[in-house]
Amino acid sequence: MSTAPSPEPRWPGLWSNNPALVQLLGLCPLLGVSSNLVNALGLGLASLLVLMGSNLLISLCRQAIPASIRLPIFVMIIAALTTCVELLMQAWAYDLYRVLGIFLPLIVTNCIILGRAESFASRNRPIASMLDGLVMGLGFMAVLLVLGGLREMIGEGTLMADMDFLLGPVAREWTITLVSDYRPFLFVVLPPGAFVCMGLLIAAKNAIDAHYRLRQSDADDFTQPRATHTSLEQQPGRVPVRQL
Amino acid sequence: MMPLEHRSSPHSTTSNKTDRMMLLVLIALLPALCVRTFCFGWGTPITLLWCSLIALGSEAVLLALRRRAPLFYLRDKSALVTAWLLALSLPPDLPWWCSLIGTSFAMVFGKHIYGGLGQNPFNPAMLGYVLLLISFPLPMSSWSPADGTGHPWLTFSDSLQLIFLGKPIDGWTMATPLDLLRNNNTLTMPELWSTHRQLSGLVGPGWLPVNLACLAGGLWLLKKKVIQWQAPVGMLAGLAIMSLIFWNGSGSASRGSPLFHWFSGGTMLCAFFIVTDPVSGTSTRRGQLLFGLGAGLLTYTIRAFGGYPDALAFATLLMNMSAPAMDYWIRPRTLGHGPHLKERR
Amino acid sequence: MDTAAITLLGSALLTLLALTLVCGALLGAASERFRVQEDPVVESINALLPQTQCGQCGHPGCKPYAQAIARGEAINRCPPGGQTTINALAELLDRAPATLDPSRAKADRDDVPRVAFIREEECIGCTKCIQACPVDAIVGAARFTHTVIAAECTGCDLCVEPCPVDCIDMITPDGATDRPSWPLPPDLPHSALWKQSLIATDRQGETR
Amino acid sequence: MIQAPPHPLSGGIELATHKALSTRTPIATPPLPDTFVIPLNPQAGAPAEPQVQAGDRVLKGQQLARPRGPRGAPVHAPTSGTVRGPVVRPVPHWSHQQAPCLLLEPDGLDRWCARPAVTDYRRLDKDALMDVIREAGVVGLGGAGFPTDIKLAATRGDPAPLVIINGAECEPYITADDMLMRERAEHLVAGFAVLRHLLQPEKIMVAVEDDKPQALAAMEAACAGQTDVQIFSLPARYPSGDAGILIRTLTGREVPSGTRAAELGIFCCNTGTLAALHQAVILGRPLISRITTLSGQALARPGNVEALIGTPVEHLLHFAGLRESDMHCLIQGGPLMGHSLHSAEVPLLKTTNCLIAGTRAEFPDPDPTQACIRCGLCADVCPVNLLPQQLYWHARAMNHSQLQAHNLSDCIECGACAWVCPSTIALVQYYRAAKDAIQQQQAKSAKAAQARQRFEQRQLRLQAAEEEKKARRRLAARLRQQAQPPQTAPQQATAPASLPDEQRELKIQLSRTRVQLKKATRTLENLSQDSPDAARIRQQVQSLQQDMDQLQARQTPASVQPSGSPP
Repeated sequence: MSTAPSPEPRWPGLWSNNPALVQLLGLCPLLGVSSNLVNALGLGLASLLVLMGSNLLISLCRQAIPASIRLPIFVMIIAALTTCVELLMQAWAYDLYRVLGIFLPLIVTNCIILGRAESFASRNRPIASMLDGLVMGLGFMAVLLVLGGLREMIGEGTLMADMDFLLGPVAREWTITLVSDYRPFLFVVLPPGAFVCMGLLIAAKNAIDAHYRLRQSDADDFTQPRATHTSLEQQPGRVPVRQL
Repeated sequence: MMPLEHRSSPHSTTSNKTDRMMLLVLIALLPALCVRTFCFGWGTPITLLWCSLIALGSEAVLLALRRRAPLFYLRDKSALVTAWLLALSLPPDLPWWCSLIGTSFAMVFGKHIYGGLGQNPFNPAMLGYVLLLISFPLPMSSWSPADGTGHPWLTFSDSLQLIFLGKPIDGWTMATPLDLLRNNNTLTMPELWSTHRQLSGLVGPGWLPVNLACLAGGLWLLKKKVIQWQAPVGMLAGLAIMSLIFWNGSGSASRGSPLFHWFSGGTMLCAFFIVTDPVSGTSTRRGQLLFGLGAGLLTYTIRAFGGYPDALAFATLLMNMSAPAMDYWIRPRTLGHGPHLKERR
Repeated sequence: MDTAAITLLGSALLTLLALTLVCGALLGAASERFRVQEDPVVESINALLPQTQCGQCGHPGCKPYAQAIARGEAINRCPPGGQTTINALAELLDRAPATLDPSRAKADRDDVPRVAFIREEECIGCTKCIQACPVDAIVGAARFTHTVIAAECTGCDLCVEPCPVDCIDMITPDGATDRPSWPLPPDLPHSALWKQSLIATDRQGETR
Repeated sequence: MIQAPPHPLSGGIELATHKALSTRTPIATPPLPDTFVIPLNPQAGAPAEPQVQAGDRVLKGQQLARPRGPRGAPVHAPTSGTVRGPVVRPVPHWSHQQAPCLLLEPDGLDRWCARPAVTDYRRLDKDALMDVIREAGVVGLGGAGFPTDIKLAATRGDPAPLVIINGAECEPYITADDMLMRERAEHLVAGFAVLRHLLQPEKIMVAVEDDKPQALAAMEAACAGQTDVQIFSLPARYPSGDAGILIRTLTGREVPSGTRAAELGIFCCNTGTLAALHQAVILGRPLISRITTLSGQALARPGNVEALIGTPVEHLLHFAGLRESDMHCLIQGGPLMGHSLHSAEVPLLKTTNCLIAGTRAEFPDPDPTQACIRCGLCADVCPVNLLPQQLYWHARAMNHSQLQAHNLSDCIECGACAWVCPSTIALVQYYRAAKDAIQQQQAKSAKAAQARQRFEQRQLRLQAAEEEKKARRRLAARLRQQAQPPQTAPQQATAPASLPDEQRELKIQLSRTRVQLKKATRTLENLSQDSPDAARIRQQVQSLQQDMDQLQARQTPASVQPSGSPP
């Protein structure tokens, strides 16, 4: 973890150090609510908001936080923000609020948010921290959306169903039915399917990386040492190679 | 003339090879296949052929993707064994796409994702079965009635149409005996037996012969030393113990006698062909006894108190999960080790 | 607010205060009593290092390097340990395993164990090598011929440079290569068989 | 008198024995070869020290080499002739090793050296008897070649030891012990008497497998009337002949892991070893020959021979009618535990009980390895109750701690697991590789621990010296302060009274100059030609060169003097 404050935000958050695909953080909400696109979008937005807000706030008062009790303070800040987002959602998207249920308050315990607060926001300037929150949140949301879309398509045969929960009555007509008369594939809708889909996404990411690296180096070195996700922060641009 | 690479002793080996053992398993499944065809119609052989085709095809593709020589590894016939076991567990006239999904899932996620034969922690066939069971409960519980229940016998073309065209035939499904018993809360056993045509004799037409055929095949495998007695005995014992404990005579709360549980559903198939799967089971003989016992206990528990009437697949998968721990904890005492030897010195 | 309420509040506050004091005192005592004198991780790291005490890592001995690693220094600076040691350290410390730092590696070293050998007819008895030896493996006194206790020598070659008359050689001791060891058998023949049937990239040793 | 063993054998396999191949003819004696090859280190360890020089004429039975370590045995001349060597020759070892060997060219006379007169050993002091056995070079002929006198000495302390004579030759093809018992049972029984004298055993147990009825009958007949001898007829099941397993089958006792049978008071030896013991004590003959089975389909006349140690294997095979074009592999020992020889030029060792010249049909190349399906057949046959498949997975991963937790070191490498493996996995090789790796690792960590201790103690010592120095300095400073006015320290003569040898000084100077020159030259080589330093260093080199020439010129006449040689 770099101690020196870096001025630019961490763009690797989108791909090479993606919080969900590489760091494998925040798996509980990720697997729990990604059964369709609208849930994913709702939770992704909520997490994004909390992440940006908490990074900004923590960065603002980073000088004032004593090191020994920083974690309780971070959690307090995150909890406050989460409550705000929850109340907002209750006011503007009540249907979605009910569907997401416990996963909204559980944003407090999402490791991505605490992790970014600890490793980035508490050591960097406010703007940079907010941008970091934005990128990390977008990275997380992207994975949520892909997973949600995938599971909705395979599981239900539709896409963007119930979008009106979040976006209002305008979106009621947006539902795309891919296959009419589709038999729901329950396995994918249920949590085990989420694990399998998530595994496939990680595998796909690693395959793409391996492909590009092979092209780049144009050499035969597959001997690159295996990295664990905890060590990735030290080596930007390095991703675990786990050969299938 | 002289060997130049360093090859260790022994310099000769047995002729009992992996592919031969797989072939014997396939042969032992033949009686069950014949009896099932005779009792439940042409659906079984059609599904079996269809599953075999998919299994071999997907195994070849996966081997190629994993840069393995397909022709060499296909020779071990393990893909066929998986396909046959799955086909003999599925309802006979299951729609083609169900078998397709189940078999390919078994090959991809049951076997090759872990590194192929020998590396899979779960029984691939049971993994495919469970996937289908929780994804498509309706087709998976639509059993064609057995011969002897008074239903019209499905011809070959009927079965083909059912499987590949999804053309429904009036009243062709019937609850299985296990279903009936699971959902029965009001009728006493004699009443239940007299009101349902699926129930006659011990378990009802169809099920007893199929289980007997599996038993025969299993005993033959035992004699050929392809499988060992521990796992089947453990499983049947576990099932018997549980059903004896909870056997309520012929009252309405009864969940069936030990014999009923032994000879209904896929019990014998599971006891002799599935819990004896060496790859996903334990490798010590004592461990296998425990493995079978656990599978039997779980089967009864889920059958009697769970949501699924035939619980063999779930029981097997749960035991598969505990197999590595059993392998770790159950070890024979090596010659020259043990507390009693230390005392003597 | 009546007096009862104030009494209640007061007693609650007092109780809490007392509890806080007791707990604080306990914690303070415990942190004094059970203070760990030496960082235990240093011992674990030191146990993984090869103990040649050669100083090629830039530290005077293995333990100092172990302490440096515990402080965050790179783990790939030990040439005698090689990749095995780096991997073991990476596993212990949960760091990314790296390849050996090339600036530390000596180009002419291979894996054969070596020991120092003093050509005794040329030794002038200057004791420089004795001072350099990190494990006291050289015996001798001023103006007397020195010799190396081969069993104690770690092969660090720290004695070679200080010798004013260049009478120390690093030799391979007798018996070091005496006992051949069995190699693991070749793995499943998938790669070879695949190459016969199709041309493709060969990714070997996947199951290792 | 013949009994069944009281305890069953756990595990094991039943094999096609192929023993009839080599039991049709009596034990033959091959002619002398052109040259004997006598390895100086027949077992692993330091080579034995030759007692003869190249060109020496030796007599049959004369000692050629003495062991250097305690675990060696002396080497004797198999016949009379002329010694050559030592030369490096291929020896029978799995790694195609070459080792120093003495060569012996026989003179054809086969003349014995002076042998100690055959005395009544019962009157001999027991320690002297042990010396006789050691000097005769008797080692275990069954496998490892462990010196028999050490084994005997370890058992002699026991008040009531048990003697087990191992006649269970459980590997296929081998019939050397079988033929020995059939033809020379009385030698063995005479050997019992020696053992009785040395050990006073409670009982002597003889174990022979039930597929050797003639050997059993011969032994029974020879032992008639000896009440302390029990003959057991073992079921023919591999590996019933392993010492540890045999002890368990006969007595029900187990040799604790990591110890030897001697610690239980059991002296277990092979029939061949007993015959050698008998020869050494009663006939005064050192161990220079043994009975070896020559078998395999590539031989026209398979059978047993009494071969002299050091005979080239080639010579024996030709004696047995080798069809060279048919030979696909050559195995020393049995097909389950032996190892293949890469060359037929290697000599016969004391431990070579069998040579198999196999055809391709007999020993086909193994099928390609398939994946382990964890069938557990290997665990069923393992005679020492290991879990071979678990060991296999851990050996693949080289997980040393798990391998040790699964008792890898107790594996007797019998090969039963690899024989039954349906996937043709070379299990034994995995175990051997893992054992070797563990051994190396242990040696390495022992050395590291030693180095660490020495390093730390040195650090402590240096630290203590530093403290002492500081303390002395402080003391001196205080003394200086006290003493007013400060004295000037007397100029102490530090030079020792010893007269520095001029010769020695010169030599040191010369060495220093030489090294400086070498270093300067090296620097010069590394510098590029046009570097500004190059010229300077080149000058330096030249001046050093001159210095050195001068010194050498001064030294040369000095060193001519005979008295001036340095110590």
